Amino acid sequence: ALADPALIFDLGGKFDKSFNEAAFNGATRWVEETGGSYKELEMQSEAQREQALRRLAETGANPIVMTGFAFGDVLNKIAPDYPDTKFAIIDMVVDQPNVQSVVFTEEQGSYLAGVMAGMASETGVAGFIGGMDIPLIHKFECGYAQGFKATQPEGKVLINYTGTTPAAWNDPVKGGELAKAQISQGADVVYAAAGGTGIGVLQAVADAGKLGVGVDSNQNHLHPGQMLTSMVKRVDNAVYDAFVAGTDMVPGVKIMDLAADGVGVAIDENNADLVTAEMQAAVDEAKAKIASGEIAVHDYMTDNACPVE
Amino acid sequence: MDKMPKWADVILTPLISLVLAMAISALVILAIGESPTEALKTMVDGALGSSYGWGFTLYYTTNFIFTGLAVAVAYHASLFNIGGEGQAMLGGLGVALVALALPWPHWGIALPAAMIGAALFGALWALIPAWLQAKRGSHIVITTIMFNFIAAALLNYVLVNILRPVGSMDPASARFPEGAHLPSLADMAAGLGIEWGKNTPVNITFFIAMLACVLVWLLIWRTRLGYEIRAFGRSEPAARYAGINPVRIIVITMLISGALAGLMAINNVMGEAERLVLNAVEGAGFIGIAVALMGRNHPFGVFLAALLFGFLYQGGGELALWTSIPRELIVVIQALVILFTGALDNMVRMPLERIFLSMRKLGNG
Amino acid sequence: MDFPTIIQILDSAVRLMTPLLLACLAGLYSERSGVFDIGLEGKMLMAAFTSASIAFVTGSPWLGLLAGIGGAMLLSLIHGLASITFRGNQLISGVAINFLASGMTVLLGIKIFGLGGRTPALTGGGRFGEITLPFAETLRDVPLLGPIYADLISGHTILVYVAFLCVPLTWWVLFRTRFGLRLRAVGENPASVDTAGVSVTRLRFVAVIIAGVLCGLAGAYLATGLSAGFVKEMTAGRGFIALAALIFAKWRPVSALGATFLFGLLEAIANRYPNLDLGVITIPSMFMNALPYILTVIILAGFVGRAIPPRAGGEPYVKER
Amino acid sequence: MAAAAKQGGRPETAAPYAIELKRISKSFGPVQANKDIDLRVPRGTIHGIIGENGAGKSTLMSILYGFYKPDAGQILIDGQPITIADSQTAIRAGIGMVFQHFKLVQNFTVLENIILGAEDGALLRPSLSKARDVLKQLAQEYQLNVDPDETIDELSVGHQQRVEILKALYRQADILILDEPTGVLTPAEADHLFRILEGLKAEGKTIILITHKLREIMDITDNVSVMRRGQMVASVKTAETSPEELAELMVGRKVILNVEKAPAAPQAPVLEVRDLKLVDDEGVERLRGIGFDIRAGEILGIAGVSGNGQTQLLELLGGYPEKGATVSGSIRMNGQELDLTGTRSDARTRRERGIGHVPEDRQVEGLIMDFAAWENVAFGYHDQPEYQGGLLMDNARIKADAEKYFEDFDVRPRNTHLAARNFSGGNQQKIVVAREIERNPDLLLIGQPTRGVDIGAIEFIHRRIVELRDAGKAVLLVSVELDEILALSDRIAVMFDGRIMGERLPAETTTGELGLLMAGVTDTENHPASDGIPPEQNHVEDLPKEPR
Ligand SMILES: Nc1ncnc2c1ncn2[C@@H]1O[C@H](COP(=O)(O)OP(=O)(O)OP(=O)(O)O)[C@@H](O)[C@H]1O
Ligand SMILES: Nc1ncnc2c1ncn2[C@@H]1O[C@H](COP(=O)(O)OP(=O)(O)OP(=O)(O)O)[C@@H](O)[C@H]1O
Ligand SMILES: [Mg+2]
Ligand SMILES: [Mg+2]
Repeated sequence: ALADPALIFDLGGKFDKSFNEAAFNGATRWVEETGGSYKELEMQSEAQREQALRRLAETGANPIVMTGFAFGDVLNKIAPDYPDTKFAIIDMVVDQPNVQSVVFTEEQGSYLAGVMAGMASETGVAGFIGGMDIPLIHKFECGYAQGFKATQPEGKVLINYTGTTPAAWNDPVKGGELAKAQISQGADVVYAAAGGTGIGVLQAVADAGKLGVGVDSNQNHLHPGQMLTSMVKRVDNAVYDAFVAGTDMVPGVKIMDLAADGVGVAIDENNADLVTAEMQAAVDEAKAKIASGEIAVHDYMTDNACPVE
Repeated sequence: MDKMPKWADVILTPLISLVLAMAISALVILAIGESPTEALKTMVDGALGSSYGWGFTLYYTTNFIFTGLAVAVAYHASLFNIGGEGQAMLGGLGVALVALALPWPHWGIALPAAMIGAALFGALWALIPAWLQAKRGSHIVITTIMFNFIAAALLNYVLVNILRPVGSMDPASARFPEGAHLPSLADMAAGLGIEWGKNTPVNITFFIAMLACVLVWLLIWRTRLGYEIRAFGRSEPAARYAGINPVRIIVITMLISGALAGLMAINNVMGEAERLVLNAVEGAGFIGIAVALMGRNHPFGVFLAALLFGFLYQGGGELALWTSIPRELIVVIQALVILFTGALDNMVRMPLERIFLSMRKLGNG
Repeated sequence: MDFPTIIQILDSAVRLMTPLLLACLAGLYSERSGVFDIGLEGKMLMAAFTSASIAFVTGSPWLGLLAGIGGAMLLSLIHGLASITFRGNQLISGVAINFLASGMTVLLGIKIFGLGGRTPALTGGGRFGEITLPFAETLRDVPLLGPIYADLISGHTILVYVAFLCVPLTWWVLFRTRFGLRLRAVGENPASVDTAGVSVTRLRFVAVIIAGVLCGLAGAYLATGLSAGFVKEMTAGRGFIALAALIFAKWRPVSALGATFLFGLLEAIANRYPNLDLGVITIPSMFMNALPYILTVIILAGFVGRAIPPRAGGEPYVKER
Repeated sequence: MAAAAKQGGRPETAAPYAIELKRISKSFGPVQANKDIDLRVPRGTIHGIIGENGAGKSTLMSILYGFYKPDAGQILIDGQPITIADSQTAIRAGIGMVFQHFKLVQNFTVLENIILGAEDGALLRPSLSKARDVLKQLAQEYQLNVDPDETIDELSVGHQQRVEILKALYRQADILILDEPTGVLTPAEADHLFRILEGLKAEGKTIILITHKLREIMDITDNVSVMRRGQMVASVKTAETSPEELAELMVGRKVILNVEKAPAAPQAPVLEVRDLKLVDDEGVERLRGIGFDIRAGEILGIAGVSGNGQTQLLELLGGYPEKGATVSGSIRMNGQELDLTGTRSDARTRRERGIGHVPEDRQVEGLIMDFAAWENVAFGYHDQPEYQGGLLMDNARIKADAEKYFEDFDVRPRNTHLAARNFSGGNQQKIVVAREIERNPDLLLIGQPTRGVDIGAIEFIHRRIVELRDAGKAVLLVSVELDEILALSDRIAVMFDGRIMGERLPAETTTGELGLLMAGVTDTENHPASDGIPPEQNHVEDLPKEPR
């Protein structure tokens, strides 16, 4: 019999309205299309990561997909113990023969969002609100800033991080307050990469009649007409692909970039009116240039620094 | 001249309370449309049913023993140390710095060094609130709350900007060198040729924790310092009459308390993760408050309470992992256990006392 | 820092302090009566959940508010039962209530809405709107006072004004009414109240219930005023900050206003200046985030003396051992 | 039992009793505090209740006042059966009670304390202003003067008691219960109180007075009831009994009421105090230049109305002046200067220098109420070498000492493992005194040694103090009980407003003279108010003259 695949969500939980949820959507799509069944787990503590991986591997789940860099260390440790099991990890590179490392070029997607923000912004001020001040989020921030500056060289990007405790990902109140603070400083497009906090951000932005940019999943539906776009990170595709490939999943690093439609900006009925033709054109142009390498979006991770701002 | 025998007070009462808590929990589980018996079975099997389960239960227990003892020690000086969380975080930092400082040849050398690091950092993080309380009368509850937030910020900064290996996405320190890896109980058992708790995080720190219980017990009830701590905690004027220096007691007590909280890092950082991660403490500091209060601030009580919470943690984890029951259920169960055994205990004790009294009266004639 | 900026920061401070103020006053009633309450966080959280849920279901923030009060009060009654009726340990009871709330809210949320503990976003009428006070627009152009009135004082949700009214009200109740006198007395020396022929139990229960009501307001404000729905753990430690503010304010209503305002202000400033550039170094965001807490400690140590809690605080009233 | 049958104090009038208790029983868990108690108090009389510590007096009265609920028995007020469920009922029945440990709110004003629970209307203002007027009248009527706007913690115990009485009167009590009212009063205050009680009696009010002082019983009560071990063993007409008989009824054995002691044989000075000054953190001068000597083998009694610096003096000598106080002057112990500040000025060091200290307040300072008695036996001496066994404390040794102390001082119940709070005050006091005396200190500081303690214990404690003196030790006795001062002291110094107004020899002085000094009236004759130099210094040769 063909082994069931498995999906492990990180501490955020599968309904984080963000990338765990995206992963969940991917799995769901696979279920709908193939009618197959899969096993899913939510972490509740650091110590459980290894436990969960081993238990799944031992119960024969294959492949095993996990969301989040936090699994990297453990996976690196236990993968060799289960050579016949395939693993896929998202947002982290783990160099093991039976592991597929899926990394996204968030900077590229964010760059596009930045370009759109640049064109939508009348004040020339854009806002970015991250959850915790960690490298991954800087990747988003830096790409966004580059895209924005590319269209509005004189423009300004305001940057806030919500907090330093896990609560930072679940504090819509503070998120809203940060958004209001940025708006009061002139920001008219605000990009939230902050999990549950983002909900508060986008809400405040919509209330103020400004534009919001969602993250990870397509969040345009949250406030139709008030969401400029969402920087979608197709974790769902990654999961879906892994599930489809099943045991034949190819190990190694899998880069989900613009070209691979791994990242991008969501344009749907909820924001169609906001996306002008030239905006669309600009986005397409940027896409092309990035693909051709004419535009090299800087990746924060390469030097822990951002050229702009 | 007690109203009922000691055993009834320290064993019977908590047991009945526990049963009540479990009964209510069962109702909650029913309410969310799951089967209590199944849930209980999963929990017991998952936490106590196998050496594997025990391996996790005891691992969590170890964490809670340290944070519980930390709160308990301070409590005897009537200092309410809510800062266990932050002190444990700093302890983790201490461990990481020590472990990464040298290519340790053998854990036997790394362990004591790391323990010093953990205790030192934890103690230092408690020192400032202690000092402010003693000298300026700044309420220790506020300052320790604040220091939890500050610790989180500090750790966030250090991990992202200093300890994180270049190019790593994960805000965590590098792996500790081989020589700084603590033997897990599984290894130790294997050494004795026993197959026990393979791949479980519980490690030698568990014994250190139990030793800590004994030492704290000795400290509080058998040493001069403990005597002074308890006396000061009960009445400051009396303490001054007896020539006990309040400032000294407050500071020393908090240093000990902080050190204990810090030592938790030996278990989770050095013993389990073998590197320092952002989310290392995971609220164990706050659980410590419940553990200490439920354990009536007595090391043995703390041990039992920690074991109970270890069980709930692991059992609950299993519940969430392998059933459709949401992980939050376990938080509810924890709450009910704390409530019934810790706060509503008189609801059970009072009737019991009446029963025992009347029984005694009958006995007397 | 120009004038409009100051106004904006103060405006933000007002919003941020409101939940703290309500929770702080809640704690004030409870602790003045001799019942310590570290369960503020939990009560707020529960209120946030119940209010958001009902507001979503009924579409009315007012019904939501009632539900919020109900939710918080339920936990208050548990606290009262444990620490007054059964003379249990008030701290343990508080801890338990915090756990109970953080678990129950998500559990119920999942059961009812299946959104992993969140409630569906409240739209339009489901939330408390911002009230524009009379003449706000016309007066806006008056120099200095205009903006203060129009931007700072006007334009908050009703609960903000309620919260601020609660301060003089609390002061009046505490120091000008029979109830207040007895409340303060029972927190200082319950035996004096008992021997004066007044029921200690009743007084303390009333106090604890009032605390529930105020926590209810705080929670409702978080979920249906500031944001549009409930997110798990959305109180994010505000209950503990309120507790700190309460001690900071030495259990006095007007000082409570000051203390919570200080917290709000510090956070607002930190929000406004996420990474201060001091030329030499730019302070990283982490430390700006921690700034309010650091400053609190400094202020506490530097300017606020010893805070003496109500004498009978934390002690159950036991006549017969 | 038969005791209840012996109904002495029954007057001929058939009028119903103001109070009649029938077979009242009450136990606290295993402790039977009251057992089948009968009591009858005719209207318009003063009824005394005496009994050893823990006999059940306070409990019985607390039941009458609705503070405790009786397990069994019946209460009649003016012949009407009544169930007193709570103090509210008692108050409505016209009962007022002044508890031994006052039930006042420390940080409230007098006025607030008075109206608490008796407010008329939901708003304070009217109640307060009304109370203010009523208070004025009462004050004139009974000379119960207190500043209505002072907060309680500003008041002396004497005044605090007035507030308690005023509380009762404000509630128009016509039955007034006082539990050990004079325990904290000076003779003058006590006499004042008694005049008030006489006045109330004259108005037809009924008064129940609990006391340990037989003199008071004989002086003002009409009838007296004696309790022992939770039972009422006798009720007699005061006129028909004698202190000796009462004492015997109380304790169950003969009691020697007056201390007999050989004349003192003073030797070299042990303690030499010069020009001692203390200013507390509010800047109030508490000690204004105290000077005196105590020689080996003598007891120096310090008389004075409480609140005139005695407490500060004891604390300072004991090594723990209140926080923030500034002190100056000099204290020499056995010829050695003692530090007044710094780490070597603490209580621990004082004990090392051979100073034992029985503090005025046993429950707040002398004992840790939650500690077992045996632990309290080491309190203050817990760091003594003999109690250390290596790193740990030698608890066995401490317990052994505890057993010994309990034996020597006849502490009851004879159970060293009970928490201190479960002993009656008298026995609590015995534990403290035992701890300090058995250490055989060169100097014993002892404040209010017998406050609230029953005569059995008083006799005992007094004897031990004298024995210590006869063993050639020095004793500094601070007491508001003039009788006690006169009975024990070899020399008497009177303190007023932080000064020593003068010194007297017991034989050569009178209560009247002392009373004047205590009131601050300096007499013209050869004893000038002390300026820090002890009067007798000029006729003590071996005194090293200090450079001035
Ligand atoms: N609240 C209480 N709880 C438990 N036991 C009590 C309580 N109050 C009194 N007792 C016990 O009841 C007995 C009688 O106490 P009570 O206070 O009536 O004695 P008393 O005659 O007032 O003594 P004293 O002369 O010291 O005031 C004592 O053994 C005491 O230990
Ligand atoms: N809550 C209590 N629990 C246990 N024992 C108590 C309690 N309250 C009083 N007692 C005991 O009751 C006895 C008398 O009570 P009370 O408060 O009258 O003591 P006391 O009057 O101070 O003794 P004394 O009159 O000798 O000073 C004492 O032994 C006291 O310790
Ligand atoms: Mg008494
Ligand atoms: Mg007494």
